[in-house]
Amino acid sequence: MTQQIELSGVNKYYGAYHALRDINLSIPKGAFVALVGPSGCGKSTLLRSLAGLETISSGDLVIAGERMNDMPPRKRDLAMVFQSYALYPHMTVEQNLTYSLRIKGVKKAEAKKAADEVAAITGLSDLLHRYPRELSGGQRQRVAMSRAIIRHPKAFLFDEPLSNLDAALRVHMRKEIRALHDRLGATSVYVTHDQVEAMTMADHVVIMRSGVIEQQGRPLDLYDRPANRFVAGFIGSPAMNFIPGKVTRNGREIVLDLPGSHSLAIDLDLPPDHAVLVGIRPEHVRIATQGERGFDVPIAAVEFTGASTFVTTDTMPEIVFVLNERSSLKIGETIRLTFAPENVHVFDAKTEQRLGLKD
Amino acid sequence: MTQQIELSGVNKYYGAYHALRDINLSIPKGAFVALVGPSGCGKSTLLRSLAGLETISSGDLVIAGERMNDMPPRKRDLAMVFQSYALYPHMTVEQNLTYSLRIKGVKKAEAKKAADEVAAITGLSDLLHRYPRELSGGQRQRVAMSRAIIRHPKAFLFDEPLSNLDAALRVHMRKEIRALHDRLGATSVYVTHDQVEAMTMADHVVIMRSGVIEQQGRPLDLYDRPANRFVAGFIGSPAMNFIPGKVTRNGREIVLDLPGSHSLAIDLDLPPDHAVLVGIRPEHVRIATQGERGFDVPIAAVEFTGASTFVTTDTMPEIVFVLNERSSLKIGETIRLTFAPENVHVFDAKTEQRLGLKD
Amino acid sequence: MSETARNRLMLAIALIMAAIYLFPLYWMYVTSLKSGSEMFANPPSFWPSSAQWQTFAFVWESRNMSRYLWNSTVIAFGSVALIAVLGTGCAYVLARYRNVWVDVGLFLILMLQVLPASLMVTPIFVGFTQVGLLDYPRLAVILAIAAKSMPFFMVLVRATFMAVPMELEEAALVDGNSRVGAFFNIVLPLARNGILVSAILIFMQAFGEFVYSKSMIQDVSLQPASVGLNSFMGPNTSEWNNIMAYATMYVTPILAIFVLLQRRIVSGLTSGALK
Amino acid sequence: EDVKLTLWSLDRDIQPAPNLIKEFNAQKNGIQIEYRQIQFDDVVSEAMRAYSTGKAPDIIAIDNPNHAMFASRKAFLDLTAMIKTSTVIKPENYFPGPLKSATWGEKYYGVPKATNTIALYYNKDLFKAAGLDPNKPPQTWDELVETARKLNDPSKNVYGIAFCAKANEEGTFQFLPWAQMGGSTYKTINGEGAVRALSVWKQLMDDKLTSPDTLTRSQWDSTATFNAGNAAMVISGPWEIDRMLTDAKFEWGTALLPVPQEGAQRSSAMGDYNWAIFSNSKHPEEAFKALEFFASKDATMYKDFGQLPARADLPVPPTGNAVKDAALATFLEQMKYAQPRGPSPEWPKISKAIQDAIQAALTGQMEPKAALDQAAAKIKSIEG
Amino acid sequence: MRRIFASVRDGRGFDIVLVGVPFAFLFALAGLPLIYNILMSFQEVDMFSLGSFIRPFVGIDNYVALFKQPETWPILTNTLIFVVGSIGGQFLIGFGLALFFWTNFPGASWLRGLFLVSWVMPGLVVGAIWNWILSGDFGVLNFFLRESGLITANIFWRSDPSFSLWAVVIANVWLGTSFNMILLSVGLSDIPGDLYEAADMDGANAWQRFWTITLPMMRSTIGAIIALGLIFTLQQFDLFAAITDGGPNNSSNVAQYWAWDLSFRQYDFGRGATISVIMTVFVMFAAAVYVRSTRHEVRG
Ligand SMILES: Nc1ncnc2c1ncn2[C@@H]1O[C@H](COP(=O)(O)OP(=O)(O)OP(=O)(O)O)[C@@H](O)[C@H]1O
Ligand SMILES: Nc1ncnc2c1ncn2[C@@H]1O[C@H](COP(=O)(O)OP(=O)(O)OP(=O)(O)O)[C@@H](O)[C@H]1O
Ligand SMILES: [Mg+2]
Ligand SMILES: [Mg+2]
Repeated sequence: MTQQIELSGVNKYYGAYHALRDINLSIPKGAFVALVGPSGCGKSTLLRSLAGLETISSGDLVIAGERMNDMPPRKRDLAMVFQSYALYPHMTVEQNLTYSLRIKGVKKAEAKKAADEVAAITGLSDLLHRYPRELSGGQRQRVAMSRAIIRHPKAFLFDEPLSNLDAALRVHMRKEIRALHDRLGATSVYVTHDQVEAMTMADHVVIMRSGVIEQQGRPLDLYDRPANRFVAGFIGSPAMNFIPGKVTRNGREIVLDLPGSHSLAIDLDLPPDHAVLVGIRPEHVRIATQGERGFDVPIAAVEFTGASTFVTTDTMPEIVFVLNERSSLKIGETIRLTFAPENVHVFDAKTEQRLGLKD
Repeated sequence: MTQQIELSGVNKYYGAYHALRDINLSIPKGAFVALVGPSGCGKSTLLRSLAGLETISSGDLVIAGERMNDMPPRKRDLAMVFQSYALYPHMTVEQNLTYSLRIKGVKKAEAKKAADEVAAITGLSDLLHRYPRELSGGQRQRVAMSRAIIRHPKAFLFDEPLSNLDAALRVHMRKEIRALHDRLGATSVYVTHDQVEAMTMADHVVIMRSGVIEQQGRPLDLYDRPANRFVAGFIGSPAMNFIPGKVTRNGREIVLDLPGSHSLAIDLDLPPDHAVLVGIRPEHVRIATQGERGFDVPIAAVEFTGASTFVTTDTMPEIVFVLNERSSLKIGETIRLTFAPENVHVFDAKTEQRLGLKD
Repeated sequence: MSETARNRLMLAIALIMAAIYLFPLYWMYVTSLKSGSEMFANPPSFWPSSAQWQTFAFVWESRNMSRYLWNSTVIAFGSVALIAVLGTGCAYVLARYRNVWVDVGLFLILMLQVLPASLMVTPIFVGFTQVGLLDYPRLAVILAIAAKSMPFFMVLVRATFMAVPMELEEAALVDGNSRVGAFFNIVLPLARNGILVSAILIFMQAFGEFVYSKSMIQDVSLQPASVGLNSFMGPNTSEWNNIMAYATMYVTPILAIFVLLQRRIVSGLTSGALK
Repeated sequence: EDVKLTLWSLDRDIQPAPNLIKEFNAQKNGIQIEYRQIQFDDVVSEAMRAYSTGKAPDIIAIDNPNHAMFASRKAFLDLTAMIKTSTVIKPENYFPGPLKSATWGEKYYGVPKATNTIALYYNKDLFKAAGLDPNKPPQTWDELVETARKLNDPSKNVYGIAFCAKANEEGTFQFLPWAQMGGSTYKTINGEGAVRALSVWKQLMDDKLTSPDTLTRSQWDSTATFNAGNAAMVISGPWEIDRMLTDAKFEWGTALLPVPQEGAQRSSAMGDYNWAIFSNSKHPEEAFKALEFFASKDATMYKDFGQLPARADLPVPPTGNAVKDAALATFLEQMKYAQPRGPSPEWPKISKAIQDAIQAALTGQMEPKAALDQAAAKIKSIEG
Repeated sequence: MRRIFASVRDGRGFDIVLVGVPFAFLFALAGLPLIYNILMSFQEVDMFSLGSFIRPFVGIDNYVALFKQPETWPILTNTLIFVVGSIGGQFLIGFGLALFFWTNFPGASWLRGLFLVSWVMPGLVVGAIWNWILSGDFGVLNFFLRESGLITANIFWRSDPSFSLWAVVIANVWLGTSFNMILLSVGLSDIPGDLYEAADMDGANAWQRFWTITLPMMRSTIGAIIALGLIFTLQQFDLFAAITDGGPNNSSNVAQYWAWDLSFRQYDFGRGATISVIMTVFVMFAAAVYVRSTRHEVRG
């Protein structure tokens, strides 16, 4: 597969602020890449650099085999959904949607048809003649979204395009976007804070922190083998629990720093007394069955989301786990928790890098 | 408990558009109310009406026992997070935060201290001297959030305050907001599209559609006994599955309109041949065990979110269910699904209202 | 206080203020209708004893006003066109960037405006003579007015461009527009209020321009109305009623057009239209 | 192909220049004149600008005190030789004052176009009302002040007298005759007579016998207050006669300017324009022909345009209007004493010094003597 | 060639063309005359040398002579008073009116438009009308003041040295108010409404909103208006000519009128130019202040 977008050694400064640090990323043609990371990590900046709205301070940006560092945005043939929408306030929804088509010289009737189609997908059909200031937040976001998908560009850049939509609409839009992406064979870069979105839509997930790419790979790979504590904690909701521990003298077990002195057998080659962090995802923690080994913890909070229940323990560090039924646990009650050693992730306490077999 | 906010018969028109229709709502002092509903249903409008930013067209708005219809916003002592942030572009983050304090005449040093505290909570400490235009989307949202929580108002109005934040930060902010709410004993109205947010933070959830309140009540009540199909489908993610069915001749069973001709025993008093919609939540659908009754369906899609797997069937209507483990189901494979009759919600096919025992 | 009561009160206050402010205009109108030295009556008469409507027809005919007004219009449109074409783009660039060159540019622009027309006219006259521009006197005046008023236009229009979010232009670029296209389709329409108001102000200024026209246009048939007005306004004039009639016919149409236009400009499409 | 001449003047359509040009062009004698009207304030600056860029007209009408400035720099053509051979323009036919203004260094650089001067107008009705003899206007400065005091009636908004002390050429124009009657000239502007003249003005101001606006009002506007009955007397020129005839709703008369004391020498201002030909004119002969034509029309100038020709040899024919004729007679008499301002190429600056002195004294910021001393010093340094 | 064209369409070239052409134009038609004037202030100039650049060079003689004149300092002081008084009056009244009309009661936009008369009326006519209004004996202003009992004796606005400058200031304020008002109205309408909403929620009353939102958000407009107002005020000429002629005794004389008087009444072009150079210093100061103020502007 050819590489559609290729970034090598890209840096970007805002004045003195180093917003992108040595970014290397290659996105194959037709891929759907999700870009995730904490707020302010540089996702929008990266997207804007791809679009040509920010000039990158150093490094190379190659799109479809051509170096694009200085190419004006319109020649890059990308469609972008802006995080802040950037709707044209002096145009109606319909005009906003068809703007790019009109520039290209598409006929009026044809543009109108395209607008109607897209509006049907995004549920804006009744609003085509409104001005942006007469729309609700979610409606504006849908206009921004529609404006991008009405085009058939080389690549789509989405900057949190669904953040203001309700769950049902979001599920619907997710499907539509992915379908469109597949139909056009376009390349998409998709910034999102929604774990489910990232995991279900993307072929490839890129995790950033403070302008650096921390890890990238297929969604489940990141989920199952996070390269470091940050990635492990960032992917998955509720987040992974981290428990400090220490390798035993014999180097074959980890003693967890938790009441009840739980220990885990490990399969790693670690020196004795090495300090580690043990990560365990909430869904892998369960209440021990009668007589099973485990550690006894008091309960600090029980939250019902409807389908599942999040339970938080009153320990240091606190442990969160998920129950798939309505539970009758009470705050203050002490329960015994356990988890399977094969579900555990081990990180170096100092470097916070994953410890494990080479892969 | 005294009613802090009371709306009776409130209507709001934007020109000819009827944005709020006969809203009756009373919010007790100290309550945390989540306002949910599809995009464009009038949530922001309701919030803005409470704030006094929109004059309501008819009806009464009473806050703390006083009729407030014509009271200017600043006399209502409410803090609001705007969906569009509405940050002051000519002020630094710190000035944005301390604006309301300075207006009140709080001393400089004190205001600065307050800003530092809030910034620490929202993770803006390093950004206090930036201008809004130099912030990322999420950072701006956090400033908007901080600007509200720095005050100690009678009530908070939050308009999707966390939509642009990553999961970890969102969980953190959720806790902080709720803690603040409890500490101040304030009343909060919170618009959100995040199901988990609504379910876990709120004491009371209000569901709107097209300017009408469809149902309100405690979160789990809404989840467990949705008043109509709309509410049932709106609350819960993935959404509830709806299967058309018909009451049998004898009036004691419902035949589902699904291959495999599944039927459910019912406990309702319905005339024979009555058309119904049967709702079943994804987490209540499971793969039948060997030999169990059920209906056989082909699989259309399997999506892994990490912790769970969403499976969609290739039927009309399609059925979504959730597996709590990594599944090896393949697209096209046929499986047998089943669910317990006690988890089923029954709605009238025509009125879409819940059918059931009076409660 | 109810909404309507408040509106009525505001309107009343506005009318009083307008009455005070418009007094000179009113005075122009009544004087044009007065006769002889009623002007100097003491105490002043606020209403003409017998309105002399024929003054208007007389002045229109005898002063050949249609020709003068035509010349004024040509000069005003020419100047506005030139200024708008050159000034808008420049103002846009000066609003778009924030660096030391912009500072220098703004500084120079203001500095170039320092001299009053009465002092500028000599060097410009000398220069135009040398390049032969005085053979096209109206063009010469248009150029001179443009040089004089362009800085004014640029500074004002720049301020309106400052209110247009950069992001909208970016959106247009991503939508496949060139810089040129984005400028015309997005930035310009959004800054339209300020540009139009500034252009109208320029138009009015050019319509009344006097110093350059007087010196550079020697052929009466090409002179604008301001020079025509001046030509019967020497130090020893007693035809104040005629002069005011002239001025009335000169001013009223533009004022009317402006009132209509600005209504649409300043109150239309605004109130948080951006963002 | 006709010779084309250009001519600039401030005359409006009812004044001589454009009409004479029309007549001249109608002769079709191979010369066509193109006319451009220029405003009073702009004549000199336009002329200079045009001259220095080689765009000067052939003929110009120039205000007499500015004539020397151009003549002294040879911007105007020396007409002495042409006048000598001319049958139409003869120096001896002109009043000496106007002729002098067109002369520089014993040579003629122009021809007087018209002339005027100032005298006293007074309101006979008000005289009667105040118990004064309407046929005995004041003769001396003291009488003038006394009469003004008697006529002054603030309760009826009537000032004793109106004149012009504005800080421009008009102020000088009105003041200089007073100074000259007192025995001073512009070169000795701080002479005793001039100081006394200024003291009289100051007294009129201080005693509110004249409107304070005298300081900023033009002669024309001052006279308007006389016409409206708000001033009992006014000092102004013959250009006012026609307006007064229509505007003044009372009986009025004219008198020679009062003198410092009985028997003192008379003097008067001398206004109006001279014709001149620019030295870089390509058609000096033809231009002079035009001037000859204009001079030939001097005889009917008053009748046609209400301006006085600067000619001693041409009687101004009676108009048939007794009031007008009486006024005219006064001005013709006054004309005999008219003296030009200057001539000096630096006249504008000299004039400015005099205006400054007048204003400083009348606003009370300097004593008349000190103000005039300062002006004299300035004039000395200007004349070098 | 193609590259240049592409750059003009899409890149820096676009900016450079947009700025370059007007600046070249301005340099030729406004810059050169300015230089001509500056040059003239160091030369001896008379009517014969107006047309050439090469003239006897006299160094700073013109400046020395100018500052020896007793009226120089008073006139410069007058200029300052005139500028500050006029701009202060125009701006405050203009802003007041703009805010007033901004409340948008029915009829507001019509009336606001009418206020532009002062901009449309020819300077000559405006001067003449103010001349009458301000005249001492039969002026309308005195008439009104007398009728309303504010004064007992007429004020000789034009001829009393202690009022004459203010007479012109009054007329000039009238003249400039509409310009201020209309442009401030445009500026006001560009402020996003949600900022006021946010401030309102934050408890700011109308007065506080004005100081904390309106004023700072209008910075670029206000900066532009004041800078231009200063320049207009420094060029105001018709009113002086029509109302006081700079008198009496220079009490209402200001630099620009004086420069004109020296150049075109006394034909001392060198000294006239010298004054205009001194005025340039005024403007330079103002321009520097303006440019500095643009640093705090907010881009939408
Ligand atoms: N100025 C206006 N003119 C006309 N219609 C408007 C105006 N403002 C809002 N609306 C309409 O009113 C309805 C309610 O808007 P509101 O902003 O309250 O929605 P919302 O529930 O907050 O939606 P979202 O979740 O998308 O923010 C929407 O359909 C919107 O299009
Ligand atoms: N103009 C600017 N000047 C200085 N810093 C800036 C500027 N623009 C952005 N930044 C900083 O650069 C960093 C990256 O910003 P960016 O918008 O790319 O974040 P993001 O990953 O999109 O975050 P979010 O999820 O909150 O939108 C942020 O820390 C932001 O504060
Ligand atoms: Mg972002
Ligand atoms: Mg909303």
